[in-house]
Amino acid sequence: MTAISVKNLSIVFGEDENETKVLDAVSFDVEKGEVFGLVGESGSGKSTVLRCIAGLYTHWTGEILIDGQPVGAQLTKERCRKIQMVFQDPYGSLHPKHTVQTTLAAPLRIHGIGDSDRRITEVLRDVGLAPHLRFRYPHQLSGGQRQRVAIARALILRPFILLLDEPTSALDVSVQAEVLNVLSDIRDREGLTYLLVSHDLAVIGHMCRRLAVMQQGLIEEVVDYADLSGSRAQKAYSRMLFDASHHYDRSMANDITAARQAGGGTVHGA
Amino acid sequence: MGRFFKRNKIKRAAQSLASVLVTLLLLVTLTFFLGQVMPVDVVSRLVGPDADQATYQATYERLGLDQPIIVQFGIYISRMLQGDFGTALLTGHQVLDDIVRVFPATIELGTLALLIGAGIGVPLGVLAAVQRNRPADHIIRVVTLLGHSVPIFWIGLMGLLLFYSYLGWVGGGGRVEIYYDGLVETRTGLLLVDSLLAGDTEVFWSAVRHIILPATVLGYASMASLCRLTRSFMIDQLSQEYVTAARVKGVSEWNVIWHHAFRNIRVQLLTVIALTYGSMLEGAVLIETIFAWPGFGQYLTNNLLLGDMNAIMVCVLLVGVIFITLNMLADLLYKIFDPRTVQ
Amino acid sequence: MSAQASEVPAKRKKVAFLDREATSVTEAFLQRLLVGVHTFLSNGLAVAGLSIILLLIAVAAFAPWIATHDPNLQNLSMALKPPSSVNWFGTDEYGRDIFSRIVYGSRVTLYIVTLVTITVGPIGLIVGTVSGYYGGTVDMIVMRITDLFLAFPGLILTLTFVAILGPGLEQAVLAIALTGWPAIARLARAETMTIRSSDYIAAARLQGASSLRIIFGSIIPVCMSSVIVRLTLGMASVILTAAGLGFLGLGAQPPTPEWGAMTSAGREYMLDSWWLVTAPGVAIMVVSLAFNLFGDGLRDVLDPKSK
Amino acid sequence: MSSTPRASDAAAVQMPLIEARDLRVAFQMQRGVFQAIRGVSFSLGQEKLAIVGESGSGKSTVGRAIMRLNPPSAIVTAERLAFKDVDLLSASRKELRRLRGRHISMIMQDPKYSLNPVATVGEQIAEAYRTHHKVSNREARERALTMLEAVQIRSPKRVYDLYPHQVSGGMGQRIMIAMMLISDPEVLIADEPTSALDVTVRLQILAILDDMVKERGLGMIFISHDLNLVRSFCDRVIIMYAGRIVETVAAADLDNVQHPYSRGLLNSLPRLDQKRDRLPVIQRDDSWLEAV
Amino acid sequence: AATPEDQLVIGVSLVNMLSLDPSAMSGRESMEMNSNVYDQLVEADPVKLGTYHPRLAKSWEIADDHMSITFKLRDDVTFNSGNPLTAEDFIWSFWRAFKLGIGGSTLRVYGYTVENIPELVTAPDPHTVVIRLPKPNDPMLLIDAIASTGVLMVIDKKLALEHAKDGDEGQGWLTTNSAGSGPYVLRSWQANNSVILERSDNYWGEAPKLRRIIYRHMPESQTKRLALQRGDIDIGMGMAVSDITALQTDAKLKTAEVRSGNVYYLAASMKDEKYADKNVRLALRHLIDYEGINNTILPFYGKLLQRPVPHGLSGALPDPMYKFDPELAKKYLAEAGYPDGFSTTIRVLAESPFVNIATAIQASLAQGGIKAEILTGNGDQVYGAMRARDFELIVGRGGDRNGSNAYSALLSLVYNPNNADDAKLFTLQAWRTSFQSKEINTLLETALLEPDAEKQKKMYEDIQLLYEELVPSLQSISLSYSTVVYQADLVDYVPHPFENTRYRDTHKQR
Ligand SMILES: Nc1ncnc2c1ncn2[C@@H]1O[C@H](COP(=O)(O)OP(=O)(O)OP(=O)(O)O)[C@@H](O)[C@H]1O
Ligand SMILES: Nc1ncnc2c1ncn2[C@@H]1O[C@H](COP(=O)(O)OP(=O)(O)OP(=O)(O)O)[C@@H](O)[C@H]1O
Ligand SMILES: [Mg+2]
Ligand SMILES: [Mg+2]
Repeated sequence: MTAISVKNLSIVFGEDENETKVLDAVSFDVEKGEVFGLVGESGSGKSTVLRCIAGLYTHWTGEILIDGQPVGAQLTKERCRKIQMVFQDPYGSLHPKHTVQTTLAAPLRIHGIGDSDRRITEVLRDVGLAPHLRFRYPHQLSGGQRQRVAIARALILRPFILLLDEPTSALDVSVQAEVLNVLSDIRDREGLTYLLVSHDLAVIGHMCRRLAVMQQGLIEEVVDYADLSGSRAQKAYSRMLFDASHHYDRSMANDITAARQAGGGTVHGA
Repeated sequence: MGRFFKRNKIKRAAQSLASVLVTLLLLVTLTFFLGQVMPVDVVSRLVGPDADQATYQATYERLGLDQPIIVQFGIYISRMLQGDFGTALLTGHQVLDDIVRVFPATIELGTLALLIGAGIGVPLGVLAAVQRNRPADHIIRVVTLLGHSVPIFWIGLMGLLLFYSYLGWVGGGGRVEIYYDGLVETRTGLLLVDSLLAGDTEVFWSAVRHIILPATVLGYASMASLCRLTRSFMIDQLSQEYVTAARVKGVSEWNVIWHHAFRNIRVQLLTVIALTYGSMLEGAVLIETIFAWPGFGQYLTNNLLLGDMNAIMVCVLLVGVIFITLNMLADLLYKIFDPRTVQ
Repeated sequence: MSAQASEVPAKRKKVAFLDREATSVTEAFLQRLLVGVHTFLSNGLAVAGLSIILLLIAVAAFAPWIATHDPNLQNLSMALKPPSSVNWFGTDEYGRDIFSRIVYGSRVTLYIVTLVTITVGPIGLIVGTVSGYYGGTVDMIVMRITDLFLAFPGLILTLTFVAILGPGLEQAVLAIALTGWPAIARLARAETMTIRSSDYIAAARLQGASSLRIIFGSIIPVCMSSVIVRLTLGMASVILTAAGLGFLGLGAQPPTPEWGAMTSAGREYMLDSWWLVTAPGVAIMVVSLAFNLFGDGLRDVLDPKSK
Repeated sequence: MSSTPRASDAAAVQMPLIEARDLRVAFQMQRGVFQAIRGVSFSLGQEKLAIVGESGSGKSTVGRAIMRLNPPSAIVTAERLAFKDVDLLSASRKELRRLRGRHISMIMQDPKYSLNPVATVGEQIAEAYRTHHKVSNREARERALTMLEAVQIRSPKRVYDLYPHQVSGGMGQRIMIAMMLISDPEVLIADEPTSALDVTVRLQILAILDDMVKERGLGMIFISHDLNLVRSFCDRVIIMYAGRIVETVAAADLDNVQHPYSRGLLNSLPRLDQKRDRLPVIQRDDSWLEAV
Repeated sequence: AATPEDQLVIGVSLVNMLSLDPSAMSGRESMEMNSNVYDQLVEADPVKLGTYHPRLAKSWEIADDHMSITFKLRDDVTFNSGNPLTAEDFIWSFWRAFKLGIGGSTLRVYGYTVENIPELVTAPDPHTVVIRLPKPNDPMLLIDAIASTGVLMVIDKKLALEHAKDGDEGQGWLTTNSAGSGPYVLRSWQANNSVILERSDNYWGEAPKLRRIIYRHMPESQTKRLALQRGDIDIGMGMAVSDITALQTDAKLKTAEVRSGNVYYLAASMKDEKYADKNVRLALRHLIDYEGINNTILPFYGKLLQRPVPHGLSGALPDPMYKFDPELAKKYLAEAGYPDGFSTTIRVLAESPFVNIATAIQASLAQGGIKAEILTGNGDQVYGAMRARDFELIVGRGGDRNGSNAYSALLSLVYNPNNADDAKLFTLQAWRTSFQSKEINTLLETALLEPDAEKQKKMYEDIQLLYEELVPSLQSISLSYSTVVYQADLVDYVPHPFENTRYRDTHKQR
C-alpha cells in the first residue's frame, strides 16, 4: 500500500525571463509506515517537493496521490488532517508571539476538536517535552525544544504522514540525537509514514531504508540505503555524495573538483 | 530567445506607463469631483459677497457651471488633452504661466532645503547610529526632534527677527530685493542660476541672501526625519556580518562606516530623500507664507481656499506627476545602484 | 538549553517571579510583559518619555484641579499680560490664563492622539496586511489606491472632508487619519510580505487556518509592534498637523484650548508677547519629544529587528 | 611593539603564534553579567587546531576574542592573550587594525552575509590587500586576481566583477578565503567555514584551506561541531563545554577521549557505516562545569 | 536697506486680488492699483467726505428735475496709448461693465441695465456726457458712484478692442495689461507675488515723481513689520493690531487710519424662533462687550458705532452707549421664556479680527447664559449661509463700503422691501437677517427723494431712532477702519477711504 505516490510532478517559478523549472517530472512512491529519504544538494528541489505534497504550492502539474486518493492543488481541511509537515528552521517555524499552548490549541480549534487540554498534554509527552514548558514563548525555548514543539504541532491533528524538511540541520549534534530519537519513537508507536529530507546522509542512513537522490529538480535515482553505503548505487553522483559525506579526504576532493570542472561551472547566474 | 526577452521588456514598459496614466486619470477625476463637494463658491468670490442675484447668475452661467457635471468634466478633460490647461477662474491668468513661475521658486527653495537637511541630517544620523545610546546620540535626537516638533513658523519668524531684523545678515521676504525683480532674463526660472547665467552678481547675491534663511528653516524641519531614518538604516547595517568581516580585514573604522555600511543604505536613503522632496512641494506653504516666497505651496493653498478649480486641477496633476516620477526614479535608482536587482 | 549561565541577578524579587514557570497563557503573557517592562524601564530616556506621557494623562484627568483659572474666561482688560505669579504663563489676547488653557489643552491633545491612533492604526494595519497577504491583483489595486492617496495633496482631502462633515476637531482629525493611513498600510504591507513566506505562516495554513484567521491571528500581532512604534513616533507631526489645520480654521473651533491653535493664534503677537507661542509650543515639543522617546523605548521592547 | 617577526624568522619558530592563558569573556547583560568563557588556555603553533563543542559552548567567542572583535558589552580578561609577542589585550585600536587581516585573519561561517552586497567581490578582496599595503589600484587588482586563482576559481577576471548575490555558496566561501588570505596572514581562524555548504563543496573548500596551510605555513584555528570532519582534517582538537576546555587531544586519538562529555558528543552522531536503533544522548553532569 | 528713492514698495497680501480689469475687479488692492492706472470723471476728496473734485470732467450740472447730470469733459486728455479720450470711451466702459455681467451692483440698484445704458447715457458731443437716471433718485448718489466704483473708470476703447477675443471686449487681455489714461501703466502682475506699476511716458498730466509702484505679496503681518523697520518696504497694509501698536514707537514710521463705511456687527436671523423674540434681541444687545472689543481687538481697525449711519455723515446720531450688562440681559431672557439661556451657534470667518470678535462675544454671551458654539469657515460658508438665510448668529462686517452718505448706509442695513426667501435681496443686510419694517421702508424711500437737505437729515435720524426701538436683528459694534503704516519720509501720501489712494503726488524726502 502506498502512502504517497508522486507522478511527474513539475513546477515552475517566476515568469518571463526569470522563469525557472524547479521540479522536472519527479516521481516516487512511499510505502505506508516507511521512512523515505530525500537527499540532494542545496537547491535541488527537496523542500519544493514537500511543499507540493503538503499543499503549500498550488501551481504544480502532475499527480499526487495520498493514501491512494489523488489530491488537488488546493489545501483542504481534510488534507490537513492526513499530512503535516515539520520545517527546517525551528527558529522561523514557530510564531514568535504565541506560547506553546496557543500554538498547539489553534489547530484543535480550527478543526473543532474538543478535549484540547488532554490532547496537548499527551502530545507534549509524546515528543518528550516537560509539561512546565507549556506556557513558554518560542524565544524562551532552546532549538531542540522548539523543534519538538514543531513536531508536536504536526502531530496534534493525528496525521498519518509526516513530511520532515531537514528537521535537525539547524540543531546541535547532541540535540539532533534527541530529536531523531523522538521521531523514531513516535513512528514505532503510531506507525506513521515519514518523508524525510536531509542533506546529511548519516541522518538519512540512520532513519531510512530507501531514499531518492535529487539533483537540479530531477530524481537521479531511488536506492536502498544499504546499496548506497555498499557502493552499489547506480549513479556516480549518488556515490560521490555518499563518499563526500564520509570524512575529509584530499584525493576525494580532487576528484570532485575534477568532476565539477568537467561537468560545468559552479557559478550560478540569477 | 533574444526577441522574446525584448518583447517582454516592451510589454512591461507599456504596463507601467498604463498604470501611471490610470493613476493620473484617477487623480484628475477624483479632484474634479471632490471640487464639486468642496465648500468654495467661486462665483461669489468673483462677484463679491454683496452682489445681487442677477450678477451671480450671469457669472455662474459664464463659467459654464450650469452644465451637468459630467459635461463639465468631459469638456475639461478634452481641453486638457489638447494641452489647454485653461486660465485661473479668479485671476484670469494662464494657469500654465503661473505654474511655470511659481514652480521653479519652490524647486529652488526645496532643493536647497533638502541639500541642507540631508547634508546635515544624514551625517548626524550616521553619527547617532555609531554612537548609539551614548550621549552624542541623545543630543542629536533632541536637536533634530526640535526641528520636528517646534512649529515651523516659530523658527522662521525667530530666524527673521534675529538674522534679518537685528543682524541684517539675510534678506527679508521674497526671492530677491523687489526692485531687482524681473531684471534678469528668465531661463530656468531658478533665480540663482538665471542670475549667474546673466552674469549679474548683484542679483545673485541678493537672491542668495533671500533664500538662505527659508531654505535653512525648511531644511531643519526635514532634517529630523532624515536623521532618524539614516540612524535606523545604519543600525541595521552595522550589525551585519559583512561589517565584522570588513573589520577582520583591518579596515579602518571610517571606511567600515562609509565605504561599507553607508554604501549599503545609499539607495534606500535616496528613495526616502526623493519622497521627502515630493512632500516639500506642499509642505512649504507656511514657510512660503512667512518669507513671502512666491512658490507653489502658497499657490496651491490659496487656490484651494479660493476654490479655483482650474488652477487646482493643474496643481494636483503636477503633484501627482512629480510624486509618480520620483517614485519611478527611486525604482530606477534601485535598479541602477543596487546590484542585487541587476539581472 | 545548557545550564551554564552564572547570572548575577540584579533584583532578586523580580527575578523570582520571572523565573517561575508560567502555568497559564495569561501568566506567560504577564511574564513577557514584565520582562518588556523591565527592558523598557532600564532605558532611562524611555522612562522619561513615559513619565511625561503619564503626566500628560494625569494633567488631563485632573485639569479642573490643576488649572488656576477658567480656561475660557475672558478679561479683555487683562489681555497680553506677561507671566506673573497670578498668570504663570501669562495671558493671551483675550486675557485668558495661558497656563490653565495649556492644562485643559492636554485633554484635546490626548483626544487627537487617541483618535488618530485608533483610526490610522487599524485601517492601515488591515489594508496593509490584507494587500500584502493576498498579493496579486488585490495588492495591485490596493497599492494604486494608496499611491493615489499619497500623491494627493492632503489639504484637498481635508477641505473636502470638512466640507462634508462641517468644521471641527473630530473632522480635522479624521481628515488627518485619512491621509495618514497609507503610510501605515505600506509599512504593514512590507512587513506582511516578509512574514507571509515564513514557515510559521505555512504551518498555520497546513493546519487548515483560513486566510482571515491567519491575517488576524498570526500576521497582525507581528506587524503590530512596528506599527505601534511608527504611530508613537509620528505623534509629534499629528499634533502639529492638527495645529496647521487649526491655522486654516479647519481644526479645533474656538474657544477650545488646543495647543496648535494656540500657537497659530498667538503667532500674531509673537514678536511682542513671546509667551503666547512659547508656552503651547514648548508643551507640544515636550509631548512630542516624550512620544518619540517612548516610541524608541517601545521599539527596543517590541521590535526584534533593532535588538 | 616595533616589528612583528615573520613566521619564517628562525628565532621565532618556537614561539607560539597565539597564546591564551586563562582567557575569560563576560557579557554585560540586562540582568547582571554572563560568563561566556571561563578560563580557557591554549597555544597555537603552525598547525590545524580544532575547537569543537556544542552550540553555545563559546567557540566563536574565543575566536572573536583573539581578533578582539567582541561587541562593546563584552569584558575580556586574560592572564595572557598574545599574538607572538604582541599583547592583544593592551594593544591599541590602531595596532589591532594593523594586525587584523595582515597577521591574523578570520573566515566566517556564511559567505552570504559576510560579503558586502553592494561591492563587487574583487573590490572587496583588493580592499583587504590595499588596507595593509600601499599599492596602486592596479596592483591590488592583480593581487586579487592571483588570489582568486589560488582558491581555484576558474575565470577570475569574470568573477572579479560579480556581486556577492551572483555567486554560489561554495564560490562565496572561496572568495572569503581569498579575501582573508590575500595579505598573507600567519594565523587563520576559521569559524565553521563549511557548515552552510553542501557536502561535496565542503570537501573542496577544506582542500583549499588545507593547501594554504601547507603552502604558507600558517597556524589555523578551525571551529566546528562536526567531530567526524575534525578527526580527518585537523591535527589537534580542543573540546569545549560551557566556556571551558574539557579536553585537548590529538585528532588521531579522538576516538579515545576520556571525558564523558567528549564521549557523548562522539556517540550521539549518527554513523554512515553502522546502524543503531537509538542514538545515545548526552547525559549532562553539573560536575562538568567545574575545572577539569 | 532703504528702498530706492524713485520707487515705492508696498507690502500687502495679494491673496484676494482677483482681477485688474476695472469692469471685473473686486477687492481693495485692485481698486487702488486701478485708481493710478485709470481715470474717473470725478474724484472724491479723501478727507472731506461728500466733496467731489473734477478729473476727466471739468464740470457737471444736475438738471432741475433731478433726473439727469451733464458732464463736460476735458479735451486735452489722451490715453497712454496716445489715443484721445472722448465721451465715447466713457459710455463704452459703462456699457462694457454691464455687458460682462460682473460688478456694478450699486448702479444696478439705481436701475441701469445693459439694455438701457445706450439710451440713458449719451454724448451730445465728444466732450460732453449726459447721464439720465432710470428712476427718481438722489443725483448726488450717482456722482458718488462715479467717483467710487471702479466700473466707471474710463478704458481705452480702441486699444481694448484691438485685443478682444471671442467677444470678451478685451477682458482676457486687460487682466494683465492696462488701457488707461492714468499716471501709471500696469507693467506686470504675477499672482501671489507682485504687481508692478510703471510711470507712464505718455501721461497727459504732470509727470508723477515715483518711477515705479511695487505691490509685493507679503501675507504675514510680522514679516511686513520687520520689513518696515528695516526700510525694505515703504508702506505696510493690512497689518495686525499688535504689529501696528509696536510700530507706534518707531520715529521713522507713521500710521494713518482710514475710515470706511463698513460696520462690524453681530447679526441674528429673525427666521430663527429665538431671535424673532424682541426680548432675546434686547438681551443680545446687552451681551456684547462693546468697549472691550473696540479697545482690545479693534484698535486701528474699528471705532465704536452702535447705529447704522457712521459718525461724521449728515444724518448721523451720537451712539446710544449700550453697555455690556449681563444682569439686564438675563432679565430680558427670562421675560422671553429663557431664564436659563439657550444654546446657539455663531458663524464667523476664520480670520482675524472676526474670530477674535466672535470669541469675545461667545464669552460675553456665556455670562448671560447663552451657550454659543463657534463655527468658523471661509467667506462662502459664512456669508453663503447668510445669503441663504440659514444661520443663527453671525459675526461679520458689511454695509455701505464707502460710507459716504447716510442713505447708502441705511439702505444696506435697514431697508427690506420684500421679506420672502426667493426675493434674494442679497445686498440688503435686513433681508439677510429677515428684518422688515414697512414703516422704515417708506420713510427711507421718501427721504431719498426729499430735496431739502435739512428735512432729509431729520428723516434719516428718525429712521434710526425707529430702527433702534424695533430692536433690529443686526447690532453694529464698530465702524471699520483700515490702518496703514508707512515710512515717515513719504510726502503727500494720503490714503483714501474708498481705496482710491493716488500716488501721483507722492514722493520721498530723504
Ligand atoms: N517561491 C519560489 N520562487 C522562486 N524560486 C523558488 C521558490 N521556492 C524555491 N525556489 C527555487 O527552487 C529551487 C529549489 O528550492 P528548494 O528549497 O526546494 O531546494 P532544497 O533542495 O530544499 O534546498 P536546501 O537544501 O537549500 O533547502 C531553488 O533554486 C530555489 O531558488
Ligand atoms: N554579544 C553577546 N552578548 C551576550 N551573550 C553572548 C554574546 N555573544 C555570545 N554570547 C553568549 O556566549 C555563549 C557562547 O557563544 P558562542 O557564540 O561563542 O558559542 P558557539 O560555541 O560559537 O556556538 P555555536 O556553535 O552555536 O556557534 C553563548 O551562551 C552565547 O549566548
Ligand atoms: Mg530546503
Ligand atoms: Mg559560533
